[in-house]
Amino acid sequence: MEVLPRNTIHHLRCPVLDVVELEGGHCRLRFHAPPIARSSIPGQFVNVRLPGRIDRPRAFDSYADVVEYHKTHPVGEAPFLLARPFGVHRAGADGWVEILFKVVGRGTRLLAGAALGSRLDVLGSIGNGFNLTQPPQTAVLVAGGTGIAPLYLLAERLHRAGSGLVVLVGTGFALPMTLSDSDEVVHFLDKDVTAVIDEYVDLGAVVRIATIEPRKGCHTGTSVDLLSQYLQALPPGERAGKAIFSCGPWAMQAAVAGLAARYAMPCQVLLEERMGCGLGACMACVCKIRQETGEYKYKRVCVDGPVFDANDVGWEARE
Amino acid sequence: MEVLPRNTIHHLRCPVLDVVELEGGHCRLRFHAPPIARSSIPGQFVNVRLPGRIDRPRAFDSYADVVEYHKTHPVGEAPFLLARPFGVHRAGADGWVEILFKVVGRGTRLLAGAALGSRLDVLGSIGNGFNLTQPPQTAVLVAGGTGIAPLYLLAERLHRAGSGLVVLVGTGFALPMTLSDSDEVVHFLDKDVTAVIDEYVDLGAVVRIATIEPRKGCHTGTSVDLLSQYLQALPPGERAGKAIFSCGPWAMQAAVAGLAARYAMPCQVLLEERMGCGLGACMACVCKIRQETGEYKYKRVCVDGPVFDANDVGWEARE
Amino acid sequence: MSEPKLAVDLAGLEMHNPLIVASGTFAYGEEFINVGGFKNEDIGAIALKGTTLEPREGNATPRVAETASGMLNSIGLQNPGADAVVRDVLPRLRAFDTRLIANIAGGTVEEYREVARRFARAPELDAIEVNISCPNVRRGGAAFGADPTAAADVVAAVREAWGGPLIAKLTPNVTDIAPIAAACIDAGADILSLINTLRGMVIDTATRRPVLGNNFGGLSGPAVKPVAILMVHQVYQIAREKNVPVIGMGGIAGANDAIEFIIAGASAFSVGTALFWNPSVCRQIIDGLRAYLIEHEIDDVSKLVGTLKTN
Amino acid sequence: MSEPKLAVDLAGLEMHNPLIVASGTFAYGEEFINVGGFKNEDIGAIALKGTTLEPREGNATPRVAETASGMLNSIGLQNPGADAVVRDVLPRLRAFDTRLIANIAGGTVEEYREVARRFARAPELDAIEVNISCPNVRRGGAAFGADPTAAADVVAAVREAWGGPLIAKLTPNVTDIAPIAAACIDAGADILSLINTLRGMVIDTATRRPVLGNNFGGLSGPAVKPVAILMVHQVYQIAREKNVPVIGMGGIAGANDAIEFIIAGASAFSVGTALFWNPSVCRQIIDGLRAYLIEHEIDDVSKLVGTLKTN
Ligand SMILES: Cc1cc2nc3c(=O)[nH]c(=O)nc-3n(C[C@H](O)[C@H](O)[C@H](O)COP(=O)(O)OP(=O)(O)OC[C@H]3O[C@@H](n4cnc5c(N)ncnc54)[C@H](O)[C@@H]3O)c2cc1C
Ligand SMILES: Cc1cc2nc3c(=O)[nH]c(=O)nc-3n(C[C@H](O)[C@H](O)[C@H](O)COP(=O)(O)OP(=O)(O)OC[C@H]3O[C@@H](n4cnc5c(N)ncnc54)[C@H](O)[C@@H]3O)c2cc1C
Ligand SMILES: Cc1cc2nc3c(=O)[nH]c(=O)nc-3n(C[C@H](O)[C@H](O)[C@H](O)COP(=O)(O)O)c2cc1C
Ligand SMILES: Cc1cc2nc3c(=O)[nH]c(=O)nc-3n(C[C@H](O)[C@H](O)[C@H](O)COP(=O)(O)O)c2cc1C
Ligand code: FES
Ligand code: FES
Repeated sequence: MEVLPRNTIHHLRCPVLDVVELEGGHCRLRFHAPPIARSSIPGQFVNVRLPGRIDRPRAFDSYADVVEYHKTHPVGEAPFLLARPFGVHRAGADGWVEILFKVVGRGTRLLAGAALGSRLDVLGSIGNGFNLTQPPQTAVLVAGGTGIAPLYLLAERLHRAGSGLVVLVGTGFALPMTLSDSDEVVHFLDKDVTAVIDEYVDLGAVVRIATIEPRKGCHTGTSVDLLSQYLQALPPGERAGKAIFSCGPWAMQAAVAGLAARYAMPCQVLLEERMGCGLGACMACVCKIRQETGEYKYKRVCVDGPVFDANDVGWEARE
Repeated sequence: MEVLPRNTIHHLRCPVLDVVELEGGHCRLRFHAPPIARSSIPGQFVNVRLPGRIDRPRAFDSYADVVEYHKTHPVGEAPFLLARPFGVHRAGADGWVEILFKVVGRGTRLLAGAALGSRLDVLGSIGNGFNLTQPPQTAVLVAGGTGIAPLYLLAERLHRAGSGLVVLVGTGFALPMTLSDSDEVVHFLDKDVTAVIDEYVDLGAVVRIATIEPRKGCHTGTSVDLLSQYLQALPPGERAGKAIFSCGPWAMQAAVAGLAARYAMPCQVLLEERMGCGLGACMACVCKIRQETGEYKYKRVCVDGPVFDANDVGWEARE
Repeated sequence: MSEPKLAVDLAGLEMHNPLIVASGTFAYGEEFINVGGFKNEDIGAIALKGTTLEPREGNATPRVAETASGMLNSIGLQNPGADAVVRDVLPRLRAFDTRLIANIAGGTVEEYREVARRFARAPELDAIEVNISCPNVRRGGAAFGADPTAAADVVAAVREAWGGPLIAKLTPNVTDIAPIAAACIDAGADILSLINTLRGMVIDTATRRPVLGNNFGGLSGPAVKPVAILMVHQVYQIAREKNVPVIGMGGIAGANDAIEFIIAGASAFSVGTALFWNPSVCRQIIDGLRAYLIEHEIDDVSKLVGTLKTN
Repeated sequence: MSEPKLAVDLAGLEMHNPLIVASGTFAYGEEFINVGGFKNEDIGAIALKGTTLEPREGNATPRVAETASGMLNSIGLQNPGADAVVRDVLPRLRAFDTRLIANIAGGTVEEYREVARRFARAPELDAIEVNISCPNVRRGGAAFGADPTAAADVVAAVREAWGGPLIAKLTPNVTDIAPIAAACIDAGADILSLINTLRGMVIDTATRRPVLGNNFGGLSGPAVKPVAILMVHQVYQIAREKNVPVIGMGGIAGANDAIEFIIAGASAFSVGTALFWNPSVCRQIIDGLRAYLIEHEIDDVSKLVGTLKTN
């Protein structure tokens, strides 16, 4: 897989334009960051921190400013928060960037509560995005949970590049997007499985959803089930020109990678790992990746990824 | 000095009713705390914390609530802030309490930025207030800087009890109260010294102000100068029935205590010391106080004070 | 699930729940009764303020300084002396429906023994905690707890004077806490508690002086929790072999923190600094602990102790 | 006042300002050049990632965990080995207008010596920092830096191989840091740096497993600053007698923190964890330091070093 040249990582203070609470503890947050909006490619991520309302280092305009600041501000006591990584969900020509996330801990909870107009500390865009040098005829997008978020930017760009889209989504109980029912039945699934996501349908995608708990219109099971049925139903001759793009939890992606290998389909996966710096400097976010020599070595998810070829990932190295 | 019985210390979450920025980096903050408003006596203080907007332990209504909370909230990571002590400045019959403070560090800065309606964590009222069992005919209130704040509640109560008031204030450069000019010249001062504080004048007080930098209507110097001139001008026969009440920085109060002793005037001082618990439990806030035996011993400012008889304080123990 | 059992028995120290208020953060226990929201029932035991043979004045002020997620203190063991505590304080504490643990300190082995002897006369007392972080005045001021032999000497001396549950409170300011824990057990400690504070300093850059009157002090609060959790885990490896329960502390500010300590190996836990910024924290911790046990279907808190599965 | 002098000379290590980026938080220095807001000129030196003789894989993930005002890391010295660094990395770093400090690690005294020997061949190098916090594989894994003799052995071995400025980086996980500092100086260290991370652990109460793949890790960030300040103050007492400068670090997140370290005795200081949450922090620190010097009418940062007046 060709590695794209690394771009500048912008460090910006970005005003929050909009925060929308969505079903199931999800949240869509839009902020203003023209250089990031301009340069983001699908699969890249931003590293976001919510500075305390008052308690934060800020840019200084003058020495006097610095002096005044340090008099009243014991900087070491600022609320400590490592940046949180989120895939770029959407980006607009007029300079906004959106992330879509689930509230799972302290950082996401703070972000979900960000006041409109308050400023986020954003580093981005980071990492190598999906390799789109040869857009496939049909892209099969497989998402587990919030894995749906970074895949949307990808779907948009692929659609623009003329690729057809198949979108297979697995979710715990709720999706942060608009669900509808479709009358069209797709050939590789039961006829009862009809739920679609409007945003993807608007891009002309074939969409199907799997849920763990039975739910009307959804396949009861996982996104891996959907993919498995899709691939099984796919005549071998039609595999060419199709490629899989996946994002979600490790175990799910390991299974996706297994299916891709079995059917000899190209597959790119967007990985998640706990990060220190998000800049390639601390070696925290590593993952075993196969080298040209065949050896597996720890590579950094933040700047060597987060997208890797599914074939290269040492899936068994982590449970 | 008689020690008043200790009251219950309420621990309340108090909505902020009003925050007003005043001259010279001062701030007046009003919050809703009926039990504290009802029970506060002059010289007592409240211990105030600004909980993080979201990141704070809160009261739970049910187990489910607790479970949910701890899932998403690593409590140990809540922004750490010891409570900040402030004298009760004013309190209203309808349950509000006001503090008046100067922004000097992190805690006061956070408080000054508190959003209306947000809740403060308040413990109060704490400590023994001023001993008012025998209100003097004339009370001489001496304030250094924000020492003016806790003395206002005292002035109100003394006024109600029929005491005459002389208020002598020293300030760095600005006062958080309404300044006016008076035509009346008080006998113990230059005729140019005419600045008064309206709030105290409304209580019938004779008020005069000293500033370090020359300023129109103010005595150039300190509140100790004003007191010294007042006492010097006072015919010895008129000392009876007068008492001094003081609040301000240590060095200023030591000087006030010295003058009180020289002129054999009763004098109560409100002391400040860095606190851990503000509840009498940690022994952080101590100060040398003379015992009945004549020996000086460390006493806790928070619950054994913050008001002490000026004669009992070991002034030289601290510079 | 029915109510999980919260009562614990630590080598004879029976508490109705595993929450102890930490020594030095609760004085002699009387202050918090004035505080609205604080409930006696919420605590299993009170570790009383560190007490020496003679009354002590303590250090110069300021005695506390706030730090990032923590605080430094240098109280310097201000206390009225063992006799006064036994005579005046303990009888008053009978009213408390909770266990009472004396926390004793000294400058020599003999002083520790003697303080323990005085406390041994108090019928109200349930346990003695030996604070071995104190400087040994005979050996240039190094802490007793910094050296296995000195630590054992202190514990053995107290053991002679006191037949009830004996807790050795370990200092974290050591290269390796394991041999010190082992030495304390061998010298007769029934229970180990840790951590005491980490040594630290804060400088006021305006005056270029240390903020604390005593220059340096002990760091406590959430900042130290990762250090404390690891040490509890290490000490538990040694203590469990000898059936010695561990009391964990350092930075507990909520139920989740307490649960971390229990999983790491603590049979009970202490809450100190958090009381200063949240006097209702004990209730919140006990409620949260109960909820956790119910959610994880654990019917007795003791079954959670030391359940850490290392990677 | 005119511009105060920020340039410092630490035993031959001449830097245009006293800010060093801490080892392990800046990789081999190339990553931050992509980051908007980060400026090469803002830093006096880069302490490169800890390097061993052979390439090392490092520890299992997760390798970091956030804590109250700090973080734990257990990177486990992932590095491509000394030869690769000397051959591939250092030449590329010539482009940087800043001093380069190799940070070396090993499991045996011989490994340290050999790593130093390899680095001694690199013309780009300005200093070697010896990370003595590494476990001594021959002695059951206790850190070299935990014992004065072992620490001295490592420093002496490196001293044989490297004639330039030699920094011994001390661990805070010791009972008494003073004798270790003294031993390092006697063994030939020109400069002392401290603190490395404090050992700690965080447990995920949902899974009852340590969050870190390696179970425990090193605590850094604002939480540890009070501990670091005190140790710098203690080490400075010893180092200044022997004219050995000290590099202070641990929790620096702003100018005021750096100034505290300088007052405590640090001639230079390192910034690590703060880079992760604020890549512009170096510029802010240097601006704030300059402003402080001007305000206090100090014309040379060196005059601020060790100006602490204890109470
Ligand atoms: C490249 C990348 C892209 C991502 N894109 C998205 C997205 O578009 N939408 C979304 O909802 N989530 C996304 N995630 C996961 C997201 O970063 C975590 O959910 C988030 O960091 C949790 O933070 P917290 O403070 O709420 O959780 P806590 O569990 O309190 O966080 C504690 C620490 O663990 C880290 N952490 C926790 N979970 C994860 C995780 N899954 N991956 C990496 N670090 C983690 C946090 O960053 C933090 O440092 C992405 C992760 C990566 C690495
Ligand atoms: C009984 C009492 C009554 C007070 N009443 C008032 C009042 O009415 N108005 C007012 O403006 N100020 C008053 N103060 C002082 C006020 O408490 C401090 O200005 C405030 O705590 C500073 O907090 P900070 O975080 O802004 O400052 P920082 O310097 O950042 O605080 C650091 C730590 O030091 C403590 N501290 C700093 N200055 C003082 C001080 N002077 N006294 C005690 N602790 C201090 C803080 O509480 C905190 O724990 C009173 C103090 C006491 C003890
Ligand atoms: C103000 C204060 C006073 C303390 N005094 C004592 C003491 O007298 N004896 C003792 O063994 N520990 C003492 N400690 C240590 C605590 O008991 C406890 O070990 C430590 O603070 C860590 O717990 P925490 O983080 O919950 O506060 C004191 C701690 C504080 C904050
Ligand atoms: C992710 C990470 C990796 C580190 N790696 C090393 C290392 O390789 N060698 C070393 O001597 N110190 C290493 N350290 C310690 C730092 O250099 C520094 O001593 C410590 O983090 C304290 O400073 P801080 O609080 O500013 O981060 C590392 C620290 C972190 C956070
Ligand atoms: S997070 Fe630091 S290298 Fe990736
Ligand atoms: S502040 Fe704790 S005793 Fe006064």
